[in-house]
Amino acid sequence: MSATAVHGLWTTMGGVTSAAPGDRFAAPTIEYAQLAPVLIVLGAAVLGVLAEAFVPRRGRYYTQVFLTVVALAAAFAAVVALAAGGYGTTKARIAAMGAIAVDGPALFLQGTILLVSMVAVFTFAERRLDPEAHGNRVDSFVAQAGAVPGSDGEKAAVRAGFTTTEVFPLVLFAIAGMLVFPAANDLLTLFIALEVFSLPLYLLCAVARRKRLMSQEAAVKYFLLGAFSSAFLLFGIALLYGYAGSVSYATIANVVNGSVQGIDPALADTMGNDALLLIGGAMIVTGLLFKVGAVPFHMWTPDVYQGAPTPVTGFMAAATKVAAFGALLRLLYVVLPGLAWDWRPVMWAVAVVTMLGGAIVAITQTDIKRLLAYSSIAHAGFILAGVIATTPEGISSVLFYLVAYSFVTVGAFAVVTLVRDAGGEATHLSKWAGLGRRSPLVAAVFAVFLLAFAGIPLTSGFTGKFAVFKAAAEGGAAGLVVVGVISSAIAAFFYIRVIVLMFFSEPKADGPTVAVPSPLTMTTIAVGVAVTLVLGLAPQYFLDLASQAGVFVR
Amino acid sequence: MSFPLLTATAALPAIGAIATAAVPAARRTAAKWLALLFSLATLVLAGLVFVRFEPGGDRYQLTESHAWIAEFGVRYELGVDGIGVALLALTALLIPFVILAGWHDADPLETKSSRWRPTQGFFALILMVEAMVILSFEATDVFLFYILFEAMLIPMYFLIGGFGDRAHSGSDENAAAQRSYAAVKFLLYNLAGGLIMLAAVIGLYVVAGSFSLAEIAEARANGSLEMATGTERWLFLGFFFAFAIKAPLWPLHTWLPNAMGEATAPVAVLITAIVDKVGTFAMLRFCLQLFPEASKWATPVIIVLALISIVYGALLAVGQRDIKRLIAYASISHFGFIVLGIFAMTSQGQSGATLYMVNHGISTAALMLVAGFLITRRGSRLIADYGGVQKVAPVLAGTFLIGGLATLSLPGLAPFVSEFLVLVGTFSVYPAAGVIATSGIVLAALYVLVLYQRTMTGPVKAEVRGMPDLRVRELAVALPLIAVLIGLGVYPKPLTEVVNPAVKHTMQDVQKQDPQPEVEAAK
Amino acid sequence: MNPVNYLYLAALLFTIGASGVLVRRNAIVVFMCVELMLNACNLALVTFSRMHGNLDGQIVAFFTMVVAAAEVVVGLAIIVSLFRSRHSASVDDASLMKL
Amino acid sequence: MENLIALLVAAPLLGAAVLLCGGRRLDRAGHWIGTLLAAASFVVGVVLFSAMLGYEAEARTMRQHLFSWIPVEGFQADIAFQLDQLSMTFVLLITGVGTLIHIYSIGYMEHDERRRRFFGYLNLFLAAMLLLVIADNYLLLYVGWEGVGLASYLLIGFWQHKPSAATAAKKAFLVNRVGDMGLSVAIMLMFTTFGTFAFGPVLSATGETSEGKLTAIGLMLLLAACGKSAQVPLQSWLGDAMEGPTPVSALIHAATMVTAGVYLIVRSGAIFDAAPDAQLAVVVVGAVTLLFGAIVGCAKDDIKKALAGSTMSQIGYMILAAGLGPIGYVFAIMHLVTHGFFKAGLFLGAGSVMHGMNDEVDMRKYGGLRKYMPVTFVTFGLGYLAIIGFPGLSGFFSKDKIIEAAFAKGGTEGWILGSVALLGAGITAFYMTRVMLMTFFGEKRWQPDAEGREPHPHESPKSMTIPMIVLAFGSVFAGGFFAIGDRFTHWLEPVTRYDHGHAPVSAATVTGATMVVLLAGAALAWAMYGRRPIPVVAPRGSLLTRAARRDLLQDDFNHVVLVRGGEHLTRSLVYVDHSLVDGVVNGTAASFGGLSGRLRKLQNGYARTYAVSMFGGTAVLIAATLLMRAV
Repeated sequence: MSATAVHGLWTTMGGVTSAAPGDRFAAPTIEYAQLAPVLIVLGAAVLGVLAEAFVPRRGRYYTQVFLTVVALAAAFAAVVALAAGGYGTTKARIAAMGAIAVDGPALFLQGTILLVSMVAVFTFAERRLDPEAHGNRVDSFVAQAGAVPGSDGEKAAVRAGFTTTEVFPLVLFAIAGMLVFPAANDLLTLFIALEVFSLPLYLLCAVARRKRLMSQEAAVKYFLLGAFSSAFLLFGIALLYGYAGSVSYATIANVVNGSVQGIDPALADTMGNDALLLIGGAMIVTGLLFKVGAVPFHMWTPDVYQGAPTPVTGFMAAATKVAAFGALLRLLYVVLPGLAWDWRPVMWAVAVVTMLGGAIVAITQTDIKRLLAYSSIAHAGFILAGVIATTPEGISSVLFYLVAYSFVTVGAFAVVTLVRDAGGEATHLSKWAGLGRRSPLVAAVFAVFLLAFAGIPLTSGFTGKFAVFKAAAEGGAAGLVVVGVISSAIAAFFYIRVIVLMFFSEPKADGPTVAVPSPLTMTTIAVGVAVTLVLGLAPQYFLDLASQAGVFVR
Repeated sequence: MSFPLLTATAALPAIGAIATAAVPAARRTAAKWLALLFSLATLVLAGLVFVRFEPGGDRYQLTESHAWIAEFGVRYELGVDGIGVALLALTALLIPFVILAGWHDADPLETKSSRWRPTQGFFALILMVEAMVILSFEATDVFLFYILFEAMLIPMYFLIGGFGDRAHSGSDENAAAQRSYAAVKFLLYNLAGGLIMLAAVIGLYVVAGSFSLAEIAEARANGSLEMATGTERWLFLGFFFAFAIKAPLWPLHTWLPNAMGEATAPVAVLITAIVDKVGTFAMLRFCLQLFPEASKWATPVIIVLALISIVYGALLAVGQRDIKRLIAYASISHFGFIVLGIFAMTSQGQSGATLYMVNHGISTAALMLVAGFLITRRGSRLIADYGGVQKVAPVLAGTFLIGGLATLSLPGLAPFVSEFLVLVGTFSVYPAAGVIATSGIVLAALYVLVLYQRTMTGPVKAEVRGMPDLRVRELAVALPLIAVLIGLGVYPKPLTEVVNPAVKHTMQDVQKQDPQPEVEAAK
Repeated sequence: MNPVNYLYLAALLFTIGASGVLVRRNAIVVFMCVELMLNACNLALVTFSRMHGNLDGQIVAFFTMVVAAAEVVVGLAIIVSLFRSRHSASVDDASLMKL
Repeated sequence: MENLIALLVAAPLLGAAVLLCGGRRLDRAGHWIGTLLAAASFVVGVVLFSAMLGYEAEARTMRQHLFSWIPVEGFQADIAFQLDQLSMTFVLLITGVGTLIHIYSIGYMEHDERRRRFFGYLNLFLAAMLLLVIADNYLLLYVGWEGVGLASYLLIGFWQHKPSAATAAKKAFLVNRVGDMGLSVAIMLMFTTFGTFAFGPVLSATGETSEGKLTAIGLMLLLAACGKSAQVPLQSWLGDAMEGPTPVSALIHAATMVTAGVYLIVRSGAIFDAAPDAQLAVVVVGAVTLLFGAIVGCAKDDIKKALAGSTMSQIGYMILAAGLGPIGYVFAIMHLVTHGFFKAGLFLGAGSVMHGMNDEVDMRKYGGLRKYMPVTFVTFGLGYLAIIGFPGLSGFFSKDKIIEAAFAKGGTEGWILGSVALLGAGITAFYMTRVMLMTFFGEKRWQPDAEGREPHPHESPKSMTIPMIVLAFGSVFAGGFFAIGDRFTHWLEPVTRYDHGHAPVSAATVTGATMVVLLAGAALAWAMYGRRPIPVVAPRGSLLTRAARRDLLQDDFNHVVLVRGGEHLTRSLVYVDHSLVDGVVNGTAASFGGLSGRLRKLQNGYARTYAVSMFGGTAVLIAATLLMRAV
C-alpha cells in the first residue's frame, strides 16, 4: 500500500473520530481509479526494486527500461482517461479522504510530468554515447555507486560490466512523488510527496559515470540544502497547523477566510493567530521556492545542475519545476487566497529578483550546464510572474508555460549529452566554438532550444512568456511585465552568445565531437523540437487545454 | 472563398526557403537558381497584388481572416492598404537583385565537411526574411505583426553574423570577432526594442481586449474604447521605442553602421532597404493609428530626434573611412527624413515618407550593391584604398555615381520626389524644422561626392589597375534599379495613386488637417 | 504548564538547528542539525495537537519521523560516499563547483 | 505648334541618353549625333520663335502640359512648359551658342578618347538648361536647376584623372547645393503661402500676402541665384571650375548656366518688386560681385581664370540690373545675351590659344601670338572690344544701359550704384586690356615645358574658328541690333515690364563718363603691360594683388572656417558617436557584465553560504510578510 493511501487513512481517522478514539473504525474510501496514475508508477517502482533483486544482471537494463516506459505510458493513459472522463472539469473532486485532489491542474500537470519524464527516461537509457567499456555498452551512470572514484573497485566494476540500473526504480519513485506533489490537498501529503521525490533525486545526482567527485559534491549539496529547506517547510506546516487546527487545505482556507470560527475559544491565542499564519505560510512558500529555484533560494541550482549526470539534470530541471510550481499554485490559490494581499507584494519582489538575478548572473557563465541552470532560475521568475496574477488566466498561463519550458529543457540537456570529448561531455562553452560548422544539425536544434528559452516568437518560449506576461498584466502587475521584458532582453544576451559561439566562431582543432545517439535520445530531442515549434506556431489546442484545466477544486 | 493572394505572396518565398535549404550540398548553383526563381515568382505575385489593389476601394483590401490563437484574441488577419502595397512591391522587387548580387557571396572558401552548406543557407535565409517582411506588411493583427517583427531578426542575425563581408582589414580572427559583435549588437538592440514593445503589446490587449487593428480602430472611433491619456502614452512609447530602434532613429542607431559594415553588401541592402522599413512602416500603421493622441503628444520630441538624425547621420557619413559605413550613416540621415515626414502629420509629409521608404530602398540598393561589386573586386572597404576607378571601370563608376546621385536626391531621380514632399510637408507646419532638414541636402551632396571623388577619380591606383568592369550579372542588378529610379523620378503617379488614399485614412486617424495656404485662406 | 512554552522550546531548537547548519563544516554534524530542526518541528506539531485537541499533529509527527529515517538512509549513503572519495566530510572541501 | 516645346528638351535629352548608354560603338559618330541633336533643338527653337512672332505681343506665351508629375493630396506638381518672350530669348541663346560650341568641341576634343561622353554631357546640359528656362513652375525649374548643376559637375570634372579637376567639380556642386537649398526653401515658402508654385498663380498673387513673406522668398531666391551665378558670397567655385575643358567654360561658365540666377530673379520680378528689402539685397550682391570679380580678374595670370573673374563681374552687372526692378530687367537680359556672345567668343579664343600652346594657360608664357593665330586674334579682339564697351559694339549698348539704369534708381542709392558700375567699367577695360596685351602683343615668352616640348603656336582647325567667327559677329552687332529702336525692350516688356526711372544725369553724360573711365583703364593697362616687357615669373605684387590672386582670400576663409571647421566637426562627431552614443550602449552591456561578474562571486561553492542565503531569504520573506500586515 502506498504511503499516501496509508496517510489518508490516518488523517481521516484523526479528523473524524478525535472525540472517541478507537470506539469504531470507519473504513476509509480510497478512489483507486482516480489515483491510478500515481499507483501505477509506484507499483512499477516497487516492481523495479524487485527486478533489481531477482532479474539476472544481463537482463536488468532491458527489464527496467521496459518496465519504466510501460509504467509511464500506462500512467499517462490513465491521466488521459481521467481527463476524458471529466475529472479535470465537471467531476473534479478530492480523493483519498481529502488527501489528494483530482482536478484540472492536477491532471494537466501529471500528464506533463509523465510525458516529460518519459522523454527524459529515454536519455537515461541511452547507451551509445560513451565508448564501450570492455565490450559493454555504458550509459551515463556509474558502474557501481559504492565504489570509490578511481579505485580498483571501480575499475573492477567497470570491467565486470556493472551498471546502475537502480536509477530506473529511483526515477519512478521520484516521478510518483512529483505526481502527488501538485495534487496534494493537505499539508502532510505535500510534505511526504516532497520527500518522496526529493530523496531519489539526491541519489540520482550522485551516480554520474564521469566526473564523479563533482557528482557526489552535487548530491551532498543538494541533499543538505534540500533537507534544510524541508525543515523549513515542515516547521511552516507545524505553524499553519497550529493556526488552523488542521492540515487540510480546505479547512485552513476556511479559517483564513474567517468562515470557520475557533473550536475552542480558550485556545484563541493560537487558533486564528495571524502571526502563525503569516510565518507558517512564508516558511512553506520558502520550501517550495527552494524547489523551483527562485532567488534567493536558488544557489543550489547551478552546482547541482552541473554536477548531476546530464540526463538527471534534464529530468530534474523539467519535472521538478513542473511539480513544484503545481504545488505552489495550489497552495497560493487554494489555501492562501485570503492572504493574497499579503503574499502578492512579497512574491512580486521574489519574482523580480529571480528574473533579474538569473539573467544577470548567467551572462558570465562559462559552462553550458551552469548556464542552463541560471536560465532555469530566470524562467522560474517568469513563471512566478504568472503565479502572481491570481486569476484563472494566471493558472492556465503557468500551466502552459510549464509544458513549454519542460520540453525545451529536456531537449536542451539531451543535446548537451551529445557533445563529447575524451573526458565525457564537453560542457565548457569554449569547446562549443564552431559546433555549427562541424554539426550543423545538432547546432541548429540547440539553437532552436536557445531561441525558445530566449522567448523568440514562433517558438513555444514566446507563447509561454506571452501568456504569463499577459496574465500578469491583466492581474494588475504591469510593472512586473516591464521587469520581465527587461530581464528577457538581458537573458537574450547569453543565449545569443552561445549561438554566436556555435555558428560564428571558428572550430577549435581539438574540439569535441558530436556523438551519434541511439533512437532513444533522438526521440527525446525530436519531441523537444516538435513541442517547441508546435506550441510556437499553433498553440491554440494546448492553450485551450490549459485554460480548461485552470480551475482548482476546493 | 477567393484565392488567398496575400498569404500566397508570403508563403511562396517561405516555401522557396525550405526548398533552397534542402538542395544537396554539392548542387550549389541549383540552389541559387531555385532561390532566384522563387523570388521572381514572388515578384509576380506582388505585381498581382499591386494590380488587384483598387486605390479607391476599402482601406484594407484582399483581406484574409482566420482563427489562430483564440486564447490570446489573436487572429491570422491580413490586408493591405496603399502603404502596405507599396512596401510589399518594394520588397518583392529588391529581393531578386539581392540574390543576384550575392550570387557568389556565400560560396564556401574551401571544401568543408559535406554537411556544411553555407550557400543553401544564405539564400534560404534571404527568402525567409522576404517571407517574414512581406507578411509583416500585410498583417493587420498587432500580435501577428509583433511575432514577425521579432522573428525576422533571427534569419537576419544569421545572415549578418554567418556571411560577413570577406573584404576586411586585419586578421581573419579579428574580422570574425567584429562580425559577431555586429551581429550580436544587431540582434540584442532590436530584441531589446522588441521586448519593450512586447510589454506594450500586452498592455494594449489588456486595455483594448483585442489585437485586431480594425476592431480597435472601430472601438476607438465609436467611443466604446477609451484609453486614459497616461496609458496611451506609455503604450505609444513602448511601440515607438521598438520602431525607432528598427528605423533607426538617433540615438538608437549605433547598431546599423556595424551591421551594414560587416555584412555583405546584399545583406546590408536587406537590412537597410527592406527590414528597417518595417520600423517606419509600423510607425505609420500602428503608432499613428492606435495611439493618435499620444503620437501628437510626442511629435515635438520625435521631430527633434528626426532632425538630429538627418544632420548627425549626414555629418558622420562625411567622416567615415569605410564605404559601407558611410552608406549606413547616410541611411540614418534618410531615415530621419522618413520619420520627419511621418510625424509632420500632413498629407505631403506622409505621402512623401511612404514614397521615401520605397525610393530609399531602391536608391540605397543601387548604391550599396554597386559598392559591393567594387569592394569584392579590390577586397577592401576603405575609401582610401581606391582611386581612379573611373578610368578602368567606367560603367561601374557610372552606375555608382547614379546611385550616389539618387542618394543625394537629385531631381529627376525618384528620391527627389519623396524628399521634397517630406520637406514641404514638414515646412508647412514646422518651418524651422523644414529649413534644418533642408540643410541635409547640402550634406548629402558632400558625402556622396567626397566618396565618389576619392574612389572613382584621380590618378589610377596601382591596386585598382586591371580591375574588370561590371559583368553581365552585375549589370543585370544595376541597370534595372537605375531604370526604376529614373522611372519613378519622372512618373511617380502609379505609386502616389495607391499611397494617397491610405494617407488620407491616416490623416483621419490622427484627426489632422493640412494647413491652408495663406493666400487661399485669404480668398 | 502552559503548552505555549513547548512552542518556544520548539522554536529555540529549530533556531539552534538552523544555526548549526550555517556554521558547522562537518557534513554529518550539519545533517544532525537538520535532524534537530525536524525534531523541533515534531515538538511543535505535537504541542499544537495537544492545544487543538485533535490528533492530526501527532500523526504528522509520526510521518516526520519516518521521513527523517529515510533521509538518514539516503543522506548517510551520500555523505559516506563523499567521505570515501575525498577522505573528508567537510562541506567546505566540497566546492569544486562554484561561480 | 505648342506641342513642339517638349521637343526642345527631348532632342538633347535623347542625345545624352544615346551617347551615354550607347557604349563604344558610338565613339566614331558620337560627336556628330550630339551636335546634330543640339542643332535640332536650335531649329525647333527658331521655328517656335517665328511662330511666336506671329502672335500679338501680349499673347505670345505658349504652354504645353505633359502630365501630372507628383499628384499628392493638397499638392500639385506638373510637368508643364511655358514659353514666353523671356524663355524664348534664353532658348535661342542656349541652343544657338550651344550648337556653336558643340561644333567647336568637335575640333577641340578631337584627341580625347572620351569625346563621345563629352558630347553626351554637353547634350545633357542643354536639356537641363532648356528645361530650366521653359518650366512653368518653380519645382520643374528646380529640376533643370539641379540638372545643369549635375552637367556642370560632370563637365568640370571631365578630366577626372586630374585631382584638381575632380575637386573643382565637387566644389562647384557643393556650393551650388547651398544655393539650391535657398531655392528649396523658397519653393516651400511659396507652397505654404500660395498653395502652389506655378509661375502664373504665384506671381499674380504677390499682392495678397505680407511683405515679410515675400522678402523671405526673395532672399531665398537670391541665395539660389548667388550659388548658380557665382555671386558673392557663393562665388568661389567659378574660378576653380576653369579646370573643365574650355568649351565647357565657354558654354556653361560664361554664356548660359551661370546666368540662370539672373533668369530666376527676372522671372520672379513680381516678388522682388513687392519686397524692396530683398531687392536691395540683390543690388548689393550685384554691386559687390561686380567689383569683386573685376579685381580678381586684374590679378590672375591664368587666362581662363582672368576671364572667369570677368564673367563674375559681368554677371554682377546683370544681377545689379535685375535688382533695380522694372528699370533694369530688360537690360539685365540684354547684357546677358550680348555677354553670352562675347564671353563665349573670348573663351573659345582662349581655348584656341591653349590648343595651340600645349594647353598652357599662364599668360606670362604667351606673348606676341597675334602673328601665329590671326583668326583667333581678330575674333578675340572683337570680343575684347565688345566687353570693354567700345562704342558701337554689343557691350557698349548693354552695359551703358545698365549704368544708366543704376543712376536712374534715384537717390543716394542710385548714385552709389551708378558709381560702382562706372568704376567697374574702368576696371573691366584694365583687365581685359591686360589679357589682350599679355596674350597677343609683346615678345614671345614661351619656353619648352618640363618634358622639353616646345610649343608650336598655330591656328586652330576650321571647326573651331568658324564658331569663333560667328560669335564675333554676334559680339559686334547684337547690341546694336537690340538697342536701336528699343527693339529688345519692346520684345521683353510684356513679360518683364519696363520703367524708365528718373535718371539724375542724362544718358549722354553717362556715356561720356563711361568713355573716360574706359580709356583710363585701358591706358593704365597699356602703361603697365604694353610698354614694359612682362616678367615670366610673376612679381610679388602689392598686398591687393596678392589678395586678388587668392580670390581676395575668400577661399582661404572658406578653407579655414568651413573645410577645416567641418573636418573638426565631423571628426569630433565620429568620436562622439563611437564613445558617447555607442558608448552608452556598450557601457550598459558592460555594466551588466560587470554586475554579473560580481554577483557570480556570491556563488562561492560552499554549501554553508547557500544555506545562509536561504536562511536570510526566509527571514526577509517572513519579515516582509509581517511588515505588509503591519503597514
